[in-house]
Amino acid sequence: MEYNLIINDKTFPVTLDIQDGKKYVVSIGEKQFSVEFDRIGEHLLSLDVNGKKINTYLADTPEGKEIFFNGKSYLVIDADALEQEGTRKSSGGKSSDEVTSPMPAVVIKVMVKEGDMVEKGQGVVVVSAMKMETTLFAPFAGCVTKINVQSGDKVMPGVILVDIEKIEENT
Amino acid sequence: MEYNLIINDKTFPVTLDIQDGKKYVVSIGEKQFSVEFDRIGEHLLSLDVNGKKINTYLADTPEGKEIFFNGKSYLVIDADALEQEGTRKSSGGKSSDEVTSPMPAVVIKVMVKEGDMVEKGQGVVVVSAMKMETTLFAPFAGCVTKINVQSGDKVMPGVILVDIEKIEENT
Amino acid sequence: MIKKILIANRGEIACRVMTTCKEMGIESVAVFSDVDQKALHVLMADYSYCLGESEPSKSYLNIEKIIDAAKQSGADAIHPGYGFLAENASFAARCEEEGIIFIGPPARVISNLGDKTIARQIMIKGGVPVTPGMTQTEPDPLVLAREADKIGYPVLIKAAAGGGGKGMRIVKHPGEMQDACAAASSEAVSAFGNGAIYLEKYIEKPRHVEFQILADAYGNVIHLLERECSIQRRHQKIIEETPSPGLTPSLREEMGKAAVAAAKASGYVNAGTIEFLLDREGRFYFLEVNTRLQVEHPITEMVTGIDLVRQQIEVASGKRLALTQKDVFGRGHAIECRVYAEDPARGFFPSPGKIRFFQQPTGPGIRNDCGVYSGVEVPVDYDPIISKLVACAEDREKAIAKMIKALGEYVILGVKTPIPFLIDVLKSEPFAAGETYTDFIEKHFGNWTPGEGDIDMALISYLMNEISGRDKTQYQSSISQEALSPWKTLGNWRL
Amino acid sequence: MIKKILIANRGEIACRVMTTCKEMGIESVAVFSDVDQKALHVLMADYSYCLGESEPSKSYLNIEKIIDAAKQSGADAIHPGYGFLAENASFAARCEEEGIIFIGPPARVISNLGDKTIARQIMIKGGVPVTPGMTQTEPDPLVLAREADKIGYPVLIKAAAGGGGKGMRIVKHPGEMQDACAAASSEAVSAFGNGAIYLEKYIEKPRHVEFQILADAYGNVIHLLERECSIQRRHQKIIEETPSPGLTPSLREEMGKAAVAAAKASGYVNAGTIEFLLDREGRFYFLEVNTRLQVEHPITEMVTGIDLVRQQIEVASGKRLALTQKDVFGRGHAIECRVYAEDPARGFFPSPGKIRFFQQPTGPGIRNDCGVYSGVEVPVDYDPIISKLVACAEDREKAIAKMIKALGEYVILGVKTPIPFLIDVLKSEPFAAGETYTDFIEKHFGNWTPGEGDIDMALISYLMNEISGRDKTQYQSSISQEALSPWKTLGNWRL
Repeated sequence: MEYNLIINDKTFPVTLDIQDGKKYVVSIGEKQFSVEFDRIGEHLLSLDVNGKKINTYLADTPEGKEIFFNGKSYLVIDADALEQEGTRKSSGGKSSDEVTSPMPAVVIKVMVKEGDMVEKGQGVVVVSAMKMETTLFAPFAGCVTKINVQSGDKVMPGVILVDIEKIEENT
Repeated sequence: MEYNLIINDKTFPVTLDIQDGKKYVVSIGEKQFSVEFDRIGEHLLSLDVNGKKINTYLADTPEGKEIFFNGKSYLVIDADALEQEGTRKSSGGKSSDEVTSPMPAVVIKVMVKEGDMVEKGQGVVVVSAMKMETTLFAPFAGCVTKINVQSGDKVMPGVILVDIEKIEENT
Repeated sequence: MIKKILIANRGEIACRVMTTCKEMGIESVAVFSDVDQKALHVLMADYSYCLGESEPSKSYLNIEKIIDAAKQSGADAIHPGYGFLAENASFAARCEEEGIIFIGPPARVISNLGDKTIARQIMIKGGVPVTPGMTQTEPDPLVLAREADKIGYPVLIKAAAGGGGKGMRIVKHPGEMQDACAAASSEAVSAFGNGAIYLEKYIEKPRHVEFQILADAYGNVIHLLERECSIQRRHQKIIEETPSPGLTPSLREEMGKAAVAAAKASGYVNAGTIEFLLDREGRFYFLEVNTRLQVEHPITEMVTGIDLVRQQIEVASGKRLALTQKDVFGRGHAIECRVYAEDPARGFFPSPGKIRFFQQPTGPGIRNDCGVYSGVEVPVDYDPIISKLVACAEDREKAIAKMIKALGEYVILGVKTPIPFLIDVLKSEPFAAGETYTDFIEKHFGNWTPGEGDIDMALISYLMNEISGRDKTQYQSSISQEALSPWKTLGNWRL
Repeated sequence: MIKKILIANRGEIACRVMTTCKEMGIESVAVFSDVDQKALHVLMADYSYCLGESEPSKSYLNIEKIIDAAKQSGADAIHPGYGFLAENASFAARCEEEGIIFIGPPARVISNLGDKTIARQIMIKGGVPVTPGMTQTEPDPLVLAREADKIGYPVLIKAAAGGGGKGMRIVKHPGEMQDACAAASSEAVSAFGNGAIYLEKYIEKPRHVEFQILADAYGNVIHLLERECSIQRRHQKIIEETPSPGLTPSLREEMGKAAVAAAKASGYVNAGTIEFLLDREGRFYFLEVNTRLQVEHPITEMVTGIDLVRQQIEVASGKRLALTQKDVFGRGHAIECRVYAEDPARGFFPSPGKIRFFQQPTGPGIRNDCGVYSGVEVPVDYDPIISKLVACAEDREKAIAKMIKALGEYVILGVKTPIPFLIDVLKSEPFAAGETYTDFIEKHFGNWTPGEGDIDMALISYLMNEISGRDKTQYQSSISQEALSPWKTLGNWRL
């Protein structure tokens, strides 16, 4: 079986072969892994990968499958399933031209004006929520086409605070 | 709604009334309880009983519903459901004429012979399992009609070791 | 003796207080806002009262509602935890008026120590070293500039009502003075409604070292050793440890005495924390007093073996301290990591949401003061702390190893946490070397990113889960194969 | 230094050993029998080897298979845990031959101390007090009777190869001598394949007090204070505590010295336990040496702050003890309760089966050395231990309160456990008074029944669960309302 799996906006083609009843071979690029596993609970798999054991924990989240082991979480998305769904997910790797607050917040400061050119990662708006202030950054280089809020405004998630028109980069 | 619930071979008639959206009144004999609850997880209920909170944990077991709180487990069976099922469960309060080992074990000693009269609770057979010896007791007073094992036999669960014919008691 | 305590807080600290209540045979009363109906602290309590809307001012900060809940529930005492009303002198005063024991210092002490300039005056009188600087607020930038010349640059402008780094400005050159004063004062107005500022010598690259103190109502004061809390981001501690890698035994003794003197000078009663800045030359300066149980109190409990909440309750009941200074000794080394619902890769921005799976690390020397469980929502409305993970071992190196292992096994799915960041900090050379100064994160981890990690293993896990998903029906049906239990064969009587 | 350890055991003790391995950066290898494929110790290991059939002689007791697994996995060392091969001198010898480090004393020491009469001779030579009695086995009941007359009745007949109370008989009158000798000897034959018996003075109503010792290969020996283990059923300890309520500081010092002398006399290396009987007059007598990590070692770790498994590994690596006797001091009071899958209401009969829900108690001062998880089967094939719950607090009274709370919150559904029994013991007057003698259970809890409990609450729970079951679809659909997360609004780029 072939899969195209996305982690951190990168797509990895992966193939899976069943070797015998319990053994699987996973190929990722040039690398091959011999894998066995036991399902231990709804959220836990016990894996044996090339003879070394590891426990991984999994859960479905709105953004994809969250997988945890050795103190680190990974968000994995099936690119093919994504395509079938026809929806864009946050990690789908496409571009956006909106700056929104991730949660109910109060605008503390707007750091740009209409017509400004911004760099990728440049601070655009400062909002305050959950006892802390945070800066919202430009997701890419571009031109600020519209500012929809001012300092002191209460904003809800999804409200577009600043529109930025993208300038194509060489990536 | 009315229920007949069995705990420790005793049957308790219980009635349940819905007072309003979230409040219930439970009557057990002369006692009345005002109850609210939140389901916290598959196995946990958070109850408020007459204004005092308590958490109870629940799981289905082959013998009935196991309920745990304050360091103690209770086995609760719905007598009506039991009747409908038409099956006899171990806590059904009816009599048996068999002595079986609860797990794979080795018979160490048979303490009675055929024709013996035994008292309720009298030791009948000693078996050894899981690094320990245990005595199987007569479940009621009666006459030993048959002995099916001898010292040194390996026995499996369900194998009838000793048949005892019940003598009716005044209960 | 106190029989029933209302805990005017939520999350891990409310749970922590209830644990000791239960061990002492004291009933606990939880209060909660609408979003917290199924919160862990509500589940743990013997009684609970809903305060209404989630907004803090309408719930956990609402003095009237909390006093009302205490009266309705018949609570003898209120424990405020930390945050919310814990350092609110009016709340403490209100409790006193209503005849409810406030588990904390008297209102007057909270009020005095809450004003930084008054606190400075008290400390100077008590012979506690303070940073060179002013003991009065001053509105005129020219007067402030003259003071700065006397003290010597760099200086630090501070708000009298300050906290959390708000209303603070470092001034390195006289020319920056005027602008800095204006900025600090306006920030203080918006943060605390009080723009009064003053000026202190700025201590460069200090350690933040604090002493736990305990005082009873009869003038007995002891300290319970120090905590080093220099690892901070945005002036909020994220890793604390004790003992401090920066203290010698003689400095510890000297600072401990100063902490006791500070408590005595302020008429302190109950548990409190005297914060100091320690400079590179081993000079220390009074910073402030936290008039409550500190977030990081567990590391002190681990190395001293003393339950601080129990001590608080006993002191509040009017008992004399059963401990003397010579009963207090530290053993081993304890480290605390604060685990928030936040994303370390994106400026530690809060990451509220539903915890889809939760599994705490356990083991010898591990303690996790926790306020959540699998399936609960971390609400957007409050401080997003999930838990405080504490590791205690024979020495610092072993405690670090234990903490790294525990963090690696701490499973929290559904919300982001700083766990990968914390692991990297604990594994770093400068942390191992004990070079823990307040600029630590900025200096060594300012540009931290989580790194790629083990992508292969994540991909493999995903695939195996897919494979196993196909067998899910089979897996689940095997769960319900109860009929095979040996107990089935018991028949209808019990062994 | 050791890099990879095979743990020749299962359950909680295998997990316990792996925890320290991981903290030390040592890889761990699990071995398991067919029924243990999903056991916790297998999940925790870095590598695992299947030994085959579940029968102990074909798996955990099979020396060849275990040596083979160690070689295949490239393990430098084997930790035997307790039970199984832990006190098997041939296994230790075999490891020595194969060049695998056996984490325990040398085979010769295990062998000497495993024979009770040889052990007695060693102790007598070393100046350790032993119960008056014989140092040789003796087949002739008439000779034994003459010895008994010399010592004075009551006397205790013991098997040289004895353990677990097997092959033991108390003789109160000369007339019982002959029958008792025959019974003890035949029991010893069937239990150990060795019917040799001897005779000691019987100590009435003793305490069982043992000392933890640590010895390196260079003759350095220290003790880590005592454990009181008098609460036993069927000669198996179920509650242990330290310090012992029966020891004065001077008696502790005297017994500690005797323990160190015992270790030195036997040429002991690694961790071990010297067991004593303590009579009502404060006289103590050598009982036996346990040449392994003891089940109840966690209480020593809690009060001394020392990781015994780490010490074992370091000693086995050839290191000198880093600790001296003056580094060891106890603080606070620790209690351990053994939690088995067993039914206390029915003679503590094993209760294996599937654990349908499992939730460990947590909190300050609580440790649970555990070998199971929700959904796992407790197999019928082995010792049915689930975990060892340990509570540590400032003093005995507080430790008891902490343990009672923790036991009350320890949720194990699906198998029976002694938790209600343990709670009743801990709440009892004689336990509170420290009247812990080896006849404690028999005397105070011989006829224990679980009692009715709170039937009303159980009925109410059942009903509410039924009600809530009707809404289960609703409950579950609310779980999957993921679409409402604020993060949904993030669009397709990340903050």
